[in-house]
Amino acid sequence: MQVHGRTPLNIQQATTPHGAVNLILERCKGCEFCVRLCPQDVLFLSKKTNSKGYHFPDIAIGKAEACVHCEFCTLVCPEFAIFTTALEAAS
Amino acid sequence: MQVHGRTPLNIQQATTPHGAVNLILERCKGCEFCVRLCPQDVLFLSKKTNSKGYHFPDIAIGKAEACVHCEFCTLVCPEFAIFTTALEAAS
Amino acid sequence: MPVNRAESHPLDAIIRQDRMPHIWCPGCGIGIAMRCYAQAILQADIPIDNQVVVSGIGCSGRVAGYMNIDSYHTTHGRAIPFAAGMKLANPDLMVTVFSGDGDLISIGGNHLIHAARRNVDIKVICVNNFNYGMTGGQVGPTTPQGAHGTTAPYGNTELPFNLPYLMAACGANYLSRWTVLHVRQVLQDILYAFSKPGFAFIEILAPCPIGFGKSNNILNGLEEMELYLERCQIIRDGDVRADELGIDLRADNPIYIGKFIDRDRPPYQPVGAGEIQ
Amino acid sequence: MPVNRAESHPLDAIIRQDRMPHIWCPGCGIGIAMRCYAQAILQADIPIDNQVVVSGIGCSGRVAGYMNIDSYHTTHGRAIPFAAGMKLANPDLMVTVFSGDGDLISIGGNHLIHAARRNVDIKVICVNNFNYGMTGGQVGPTTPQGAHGTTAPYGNTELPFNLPYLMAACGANYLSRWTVLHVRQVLQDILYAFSKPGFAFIEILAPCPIGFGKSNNILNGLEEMELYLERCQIIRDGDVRADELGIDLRADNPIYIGKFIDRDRPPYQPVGAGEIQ
Amino acid sequence: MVARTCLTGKHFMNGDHACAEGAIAAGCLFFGGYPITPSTEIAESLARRLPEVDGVFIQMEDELGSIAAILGASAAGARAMTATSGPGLSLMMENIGLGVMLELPCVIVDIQRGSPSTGLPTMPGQSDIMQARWGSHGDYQIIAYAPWSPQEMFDLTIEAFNSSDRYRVPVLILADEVVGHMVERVVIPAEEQIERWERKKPTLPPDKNNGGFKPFLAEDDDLVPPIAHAGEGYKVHFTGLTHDERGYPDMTAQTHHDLVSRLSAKIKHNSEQIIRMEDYYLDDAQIVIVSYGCTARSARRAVSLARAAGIKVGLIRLISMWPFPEAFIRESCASVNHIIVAEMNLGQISLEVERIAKKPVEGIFHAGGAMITPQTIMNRIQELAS
Amino acid sequence: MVARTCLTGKHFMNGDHACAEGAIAAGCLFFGGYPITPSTEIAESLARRLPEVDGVFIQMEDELGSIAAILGASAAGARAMTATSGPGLSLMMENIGLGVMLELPCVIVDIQRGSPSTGLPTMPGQSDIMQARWGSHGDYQIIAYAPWSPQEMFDLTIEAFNSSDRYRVPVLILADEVVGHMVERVVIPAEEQIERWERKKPTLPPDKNNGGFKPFLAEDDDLVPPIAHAGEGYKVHFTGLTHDERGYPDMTAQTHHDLVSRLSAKIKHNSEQIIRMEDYYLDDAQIVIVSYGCTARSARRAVSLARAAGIKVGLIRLISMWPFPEAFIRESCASVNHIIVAEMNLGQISLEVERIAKKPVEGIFHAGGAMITPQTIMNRIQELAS
Amino acid sequence: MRYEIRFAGFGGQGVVLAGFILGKAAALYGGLEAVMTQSYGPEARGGASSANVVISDTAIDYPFVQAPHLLVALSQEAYTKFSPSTEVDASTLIDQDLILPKADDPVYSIPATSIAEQLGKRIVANMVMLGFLTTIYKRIPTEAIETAIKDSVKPKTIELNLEAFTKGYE
Amino acid sequence: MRYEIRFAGFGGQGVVLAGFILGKAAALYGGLEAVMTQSYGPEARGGASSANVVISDTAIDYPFVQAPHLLVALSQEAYTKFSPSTEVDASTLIDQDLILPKADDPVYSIPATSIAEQLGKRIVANMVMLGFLTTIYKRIPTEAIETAIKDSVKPKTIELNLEAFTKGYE
Ligand SMILES: Cc1ncc(C[n+]2csc(CCOP(=O)(O)OP(=O)(O)O)c2C)c(N)n1
Ligand SMILES: Cc1ncc(C[n+]2csc(CCOP(=O)(O)OP(=O)(O)O)c2C)c(N)n1
Ligand code: SF4
Ligand code: SF4
Ligand code: SF4
Ligand code: SF4
Ligand code: SF4
Ligand code: SF4
Ligand SMILES: [Mg+2]
Ligand SMILES: [Mg+2]
Repeated sequence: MQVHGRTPLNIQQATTPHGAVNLILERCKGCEFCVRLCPQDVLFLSKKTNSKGYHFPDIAIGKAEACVHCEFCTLVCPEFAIFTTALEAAS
Repeated sequence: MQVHGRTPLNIQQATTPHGAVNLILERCKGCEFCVRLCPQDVLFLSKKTNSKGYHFPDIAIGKAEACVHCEFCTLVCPEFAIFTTALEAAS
Repeated sequence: MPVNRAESHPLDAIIRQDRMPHIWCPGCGIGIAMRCYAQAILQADIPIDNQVVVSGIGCSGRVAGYMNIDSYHTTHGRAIPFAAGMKLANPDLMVTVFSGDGDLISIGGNHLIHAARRNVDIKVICVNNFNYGMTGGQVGPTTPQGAHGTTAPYGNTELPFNLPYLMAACGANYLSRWTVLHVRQVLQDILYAFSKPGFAFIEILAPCPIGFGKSNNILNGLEEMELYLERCQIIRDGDVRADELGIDLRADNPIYIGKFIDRDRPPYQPVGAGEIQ
Repeated sequence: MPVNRAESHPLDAIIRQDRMPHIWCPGCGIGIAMRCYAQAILQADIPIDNQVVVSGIGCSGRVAGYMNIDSYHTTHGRAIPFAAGMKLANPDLMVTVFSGDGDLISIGGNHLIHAARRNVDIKVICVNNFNYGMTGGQVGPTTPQGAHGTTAPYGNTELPFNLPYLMAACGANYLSRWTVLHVRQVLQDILYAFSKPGFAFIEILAPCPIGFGKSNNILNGLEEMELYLERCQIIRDGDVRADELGIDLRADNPIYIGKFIDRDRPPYQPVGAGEIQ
Repeated sequence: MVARTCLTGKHFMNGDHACAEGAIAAGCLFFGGYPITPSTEIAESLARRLPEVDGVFIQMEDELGSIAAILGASAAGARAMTATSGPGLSLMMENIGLGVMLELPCVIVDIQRGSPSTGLPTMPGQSDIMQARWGSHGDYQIIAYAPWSPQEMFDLTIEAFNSSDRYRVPVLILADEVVGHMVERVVIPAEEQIERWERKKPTLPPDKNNGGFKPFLAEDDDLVPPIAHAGEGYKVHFTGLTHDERGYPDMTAQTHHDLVSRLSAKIKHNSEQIIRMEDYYLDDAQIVIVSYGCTARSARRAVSLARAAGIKVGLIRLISMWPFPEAFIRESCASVNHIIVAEMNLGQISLEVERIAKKPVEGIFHAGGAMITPQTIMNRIQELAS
Repeated sequence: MVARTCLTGKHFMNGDHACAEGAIAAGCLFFGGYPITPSTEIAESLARRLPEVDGVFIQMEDELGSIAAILGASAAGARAMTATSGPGLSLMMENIGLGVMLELPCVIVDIQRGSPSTGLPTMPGQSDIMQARWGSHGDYQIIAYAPWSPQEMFDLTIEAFNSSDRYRVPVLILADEVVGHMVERVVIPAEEQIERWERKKPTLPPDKNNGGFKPFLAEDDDLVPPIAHAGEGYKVHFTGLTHDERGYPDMTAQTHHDLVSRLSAKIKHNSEQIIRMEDYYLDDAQIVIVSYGCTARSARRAVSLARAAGIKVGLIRLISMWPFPEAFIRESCASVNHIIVAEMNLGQISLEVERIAKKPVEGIFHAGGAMITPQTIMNRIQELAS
Repeated sequence: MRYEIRFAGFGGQGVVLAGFILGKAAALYGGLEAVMTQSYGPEARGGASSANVVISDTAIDYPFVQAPHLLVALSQEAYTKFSPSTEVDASTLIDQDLILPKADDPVYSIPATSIAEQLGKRIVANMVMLGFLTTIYKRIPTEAIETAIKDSVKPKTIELNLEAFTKGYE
Repeated sequence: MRYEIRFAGFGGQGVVLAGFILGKAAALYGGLEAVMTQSYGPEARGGASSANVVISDTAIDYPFVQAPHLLVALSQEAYTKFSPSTEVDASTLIDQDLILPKADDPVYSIPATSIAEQLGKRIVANMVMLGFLTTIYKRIPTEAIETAIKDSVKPKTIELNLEAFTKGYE
């Protein structure tokens, strides 16, 4: 994906090898699209809720480095809430 | 054609063999459809006009007995002006 | 030798003869189409009291005013939903919409496609004279590309609808096209549509010498009739692909006519008490 | 392990982020379709200032309110003629109509068929969620027969439009169907439509769990996404006859998706000074 | 399944549902509509209820189709109705004019929302009042009612059908979102207690009408001609063109003037029978409030408060909006010190009151979105009283 | 072919053609319409003329499409127009409301015919006056003019474009079939003599507007906000929903009231600049006639006849119909003995006059189809004078 | 002085053009005021069509012809229909080729159609009548009418029309 | 006496049903007047939803709740949003499983969700709250509410709902 928009402000670089998953917490409505459509099963729906009461995605156990930055989660999120950023080849 | 409408009032029986041509003079607008589409060339457009100024069809010279009562003139007259009636086998 | 002088016509019982002569111009084809309809009503096996005609606005829309049956001359483009309301409220009625191409396909296009989709049990007779006759020869959605009209003084740049294709795509149950030259076929076709439940669309090409003719060097009705005679080609369902049924009067293309679609989709029925679980 | 917390999104420049979160329900597919459109605008080779979005009324119609470009949220069913007026008045604009199935095909049906016929150079993105979401799940002209809705408590008796067929019959220049699961294809498709002069119609199937889903035992957006995953079959132009492209969600029929039509009709041009003889 | 024609009994229901039940109770057998907030529940109710009574529910492709369909159904003899809100009402305007011209009964329910344009779809307004009177081209008169409660949604829907049939004219129900959506007790009487006025029909069989039955010849004092429906054998002709008594187009200024004048006179001359209103404490009132619909609820409350505070204020609540109760307003306002009109718009009925009373009117106006509160009205009363 | 922008010179043309030439002279570059008698000649003229000046003529599928298309064209910056008659105007009502709400300039010409419904398509009427004011749902104000000659069809079409752009509001021309079809001398001035008021535009470039340019923030006394068009970089949002100054939906009663009130106030507060009228012999008049459009021609003739007969009668001819000249009517009617309103309808403007003058009004009404004659008016004058 | 003129005939005979030219001549080149009105609509398509011109030296308020001072009739039906509604002392001009006037009606007649046919085009009978009119109604100089003809008819037909007009008053 | 009650929570928690049943009980079986109103529209879909009931022994004119005497809150957001607008001396009832009240707010609390879950259906927490309400607002007999429940919920769920209601006031 080529994103021409301006670069998000506060992405804290994570340590996953290929992609880092980012979430604007309060935008999430817990639809689970990102969770269930991720080809790598990177995500799961948290038990926790945001202030609107929606469960949001989080990295599944053991999947901290599994994201391949395929961006499917980014593309199917109806809320402009989740997106991944490429990581320079780490590990 | 089977006509179920009431029988016209004042048809003077003519002497043509198969069909007699009848015209409600004042309805005719001189479109010439009956004239030009008659398969037997029975009709021609008169030089005379009705009170609205329209030329109307008349029996062409030598065609007094030529109508075969095919009713095409009846069917294509947009004015409900011309129609033919069957004649008992005369001549 | 003069033809016999008559004072009434065999069909006078079914037309409002007290309103004759009608307003249509000399050489106009609408009267012929109406004649076929009138005769079909007489010949059909349906009580005349159950026959209803609904028209929109236009020269063709004036037909409602000349038929001696229950007749409704509504607003421009709205004949179809009016007719649908009648039919659903009283299913015994045989409701025919008789109107023009502009009325049915331009302003009334939405109702036309939805009625065809629903397969509402009404019969639509559409007089297509390739223009808006009543208002003086403007182009419309049936005007062939390149033809002229009072609102297209430099020639029509738009492509017209291919009506049979459009109706087929909406799911029309019965679909045919004729011209006012094909009087016997039109008559039979209307009779057939009466006998067949569901939405029927019968397109009848007709000369409009004063509107379309005047702008396009067609001198009079007869000349347009002759054009039909030359160019029309009767086909049967499947002979020609739906997308080739459009009309282009400029080119030497044939004008296809005939019965294009004859399906048996169940007609629209509102939910009935019997169906409620 | 928590995902990173972000405060802005890569697409925030092209959406009106001050208006987020949007009003769409959890699991609604409209946001995904809008996302594809937003990204296409960023990726296309067209100055963003020339990009315009016009919507009608409905949940899908709210897209105009969320795109950070010149955006017009008009009246129910009238987005297409509004957009056509814009495009003709300023041909430099890239005008996209983004609206719902009800808006475009029910109340707006007449404008849709005429715009397709004229081949007006606008791009129509139609979110088809098989119902009127905004007003609470009523059935509409895209609701499959037998499905339920708040105005069809006993099941929908009407046949829906086969939209691709309808559009094809109108002469649409470019025609495709996807679902919101097919995000990459939708993106590419919008980009392609931008690059191609003439009328383009892109139908995007999307879950409406609160409207269509609720009446039809589709628990949430995800379940409808899974249905797409199972049933969708990508075809190419000609693989399947246009009259077989209708959608029947009840049966085990496939849902055909893909590019259905790609023609090169010249786009509508008003008569220009050059053409006057 | 037993057809439940009339849900006799007490209910707790909202105004939209009450309206639908009113239609069923009135014998409405045809609904053609298109969803629009805040009227949609009427359609939804009738989608469920009409099949139970063998009536027809059809969701049309748009409001243009809806109004045309109900006119068609009416021409075929059915009591027919549609329901909409402002934007849909605007789309119906052309064919409301057709209904007037063809003298076809039908009921059009407008649940008013914040307007103009799309405005506030889920919030109340009362700003279609003048539109109901003037929205179609040309001169005409219609009948309109403004219920103030779910109970009145039920009652006035029945009355609307009755007036529509009696006067052969489209009748509007100008409700508002508050009344449409609020839930209150609604008492539905026994079926036999529901009054039904039938359409005036031809007195002679089809073949006994010399020169054809005349569906536009008004021989009675009420100026309402009898109607024959499609399928009854009368071979009627109905046209939106200027027509003679037979129904045939007759394009002359004289016929036009006669026809259009009768269509208006038909409503004006019968206005005493048509007009419905209610008044409170008018006898000694020095201030009179005129209000209607949901706003009248606040007005009544304000009047109670003011009376409790010793202020001599009265209330006229309009139940029918059109024809306008000119005579009553003229008389009741003749000797008062102040006239207040409270309405959720920028001043519509107040124009009528001003014209009739020939006095300045104090308007309590709000463009819509929220009910005018009793406090707001009370404050104005106190200002005027002091 | 040379583009003939403005047909400077003297012509003998009918009102419809004069209107079309007025549009060309005003710089109208977009016409979207649908044929309807008696307005069709306007479309036909512009189909020929607009391509000559590189403007766009499009015949739409219906009037709903026509009004939407001209609003779109206007939003893209073009001066845009449509022309219709009563039935078409009824169909445009919803989107006229949109135009009001989006504050999009456009000109809508209504050549009035005998109404309601299909009525008398080829014969005159003046009965869409109230519809122009109230035909769309909700409260709003528009501007409308009523030309009385082909020359005024030309002049007022230009003025209509100017007012529309200046006040960001749809403007109607309420002509009638007589004026539309009668042929008279029309003088078209030189192009540079044609006044053109431009739309108020943003003062700052797109990126200099903090928080985004606000196309609905009226900072000037005239209450008219500046407009930015599509393609100018301002990323505007226009919605028919209740919106804030940025244009964003804001569904609160307060925002709604503020917005709708400003939209009305914008016209009312500028009414002195907008209103056009003409008066004859008012100074010593004991009888005042109010009239407009073609009827005012008969009224002027009647006044001449009456003056010749020594009767002190004056004439107010309304040139703009809306906003209504309340102050002027109030003053001019204050001390007269009789007020006559002559109009080709059953009494529309007479209601306004009655309301404002707070006096009974003598109506000379006719439902349409033929002009009210000078004799008819003269007769009434004589009755009143004696 | 207000002067009312009615041209009447069938559709296609050019009565509207004749009225238009006369009005234009008066209003643009004759220093007079003039209004032309005509009959419209489908009901007006068949049968009699008419063009009505009011000419005056002061502003014309009421634009319609009520009782013409001059009736120019080009068809029998038009003559029959309109001659009763003329002003007392009105003049009636007829094409004697097409109309048989009432016995007691003192009409001015001219064989307009024959003249036009001699010129090669039956359709210019209207211009012949217009020329004939100038011999009775003298308020508008023939030059004014000629100028109006020149800028109202198709360039190719100017000469023919002018010729017909001239034949009418010669 | 006019008494105003607001039920507030998320969509899906059944606050409208609770308000409806209470109003119905009052208006049909409690010999009182009652009006219920609710929030509508897409903007109301997410976030807090509310049902508002006005109960009175005389006719109710103004139908809306302005400052409730009783607030029944089923979510934190609803509590936060609506508790400031209550009447002075208003009572607030909360589901203590879902809401953490402000420190100084003397609320009545009940673990409605837990109770409902024990009954097997989380969704009937609304009925628990309704039962709980009757311990504070005593104007409507519990029998009236029970009758209202019976003819308002799906036949299959009557028992469950009644049980939850009973648990609420026990
Ligand atoms: C709402 C509305 N718009 C426009 C018109 C004007 N109008 C009358 S008939 C007509 C066109 C008719 O064309 P068509 O249906 O093809 O009939 P035809 O006259 O060609 O037979 C139009 C545009 C109208 N009466 N009502
Ligand atoms: C003239 C008019 N009629 C009806 C409505 C009510 N209305 C608003 S949105 C809508 C349907 C929207 O359906 P769709 O276009 O499919 O959009 P969705 O909400 O499903 O995305 C309707 C009927 C309206 N706003 N205006
Ligand atoms: S980018 Fe791909 S792999 Fe990574 S979380 Fe998203 S969907 Fe899963
Ligand atoms: S797709 Fe977006 S809204 Fe849905 S759960 Fe994931 S982050 Fe949340
Ligand atoms: S019936 Fe046939 S043969 Fe006889 S005149 Fe008519 S068309 Fe000719
Ligand atoms: S077809 Fe009819 S109208 Fe035409 S010329 Fe023959 S008789 Fe006359
Ligand atoms: S204008 Fe055309 S369609 Fe109308 S009557 Fe004349 S010829 Fe027929
Ligand atoms: S109602 Fe349906 S379409 Fe609308 S936002 Fe909710 S899920 Fe989406
Ligand atoms: Mg046509
Ligand atoms: Mg939808």
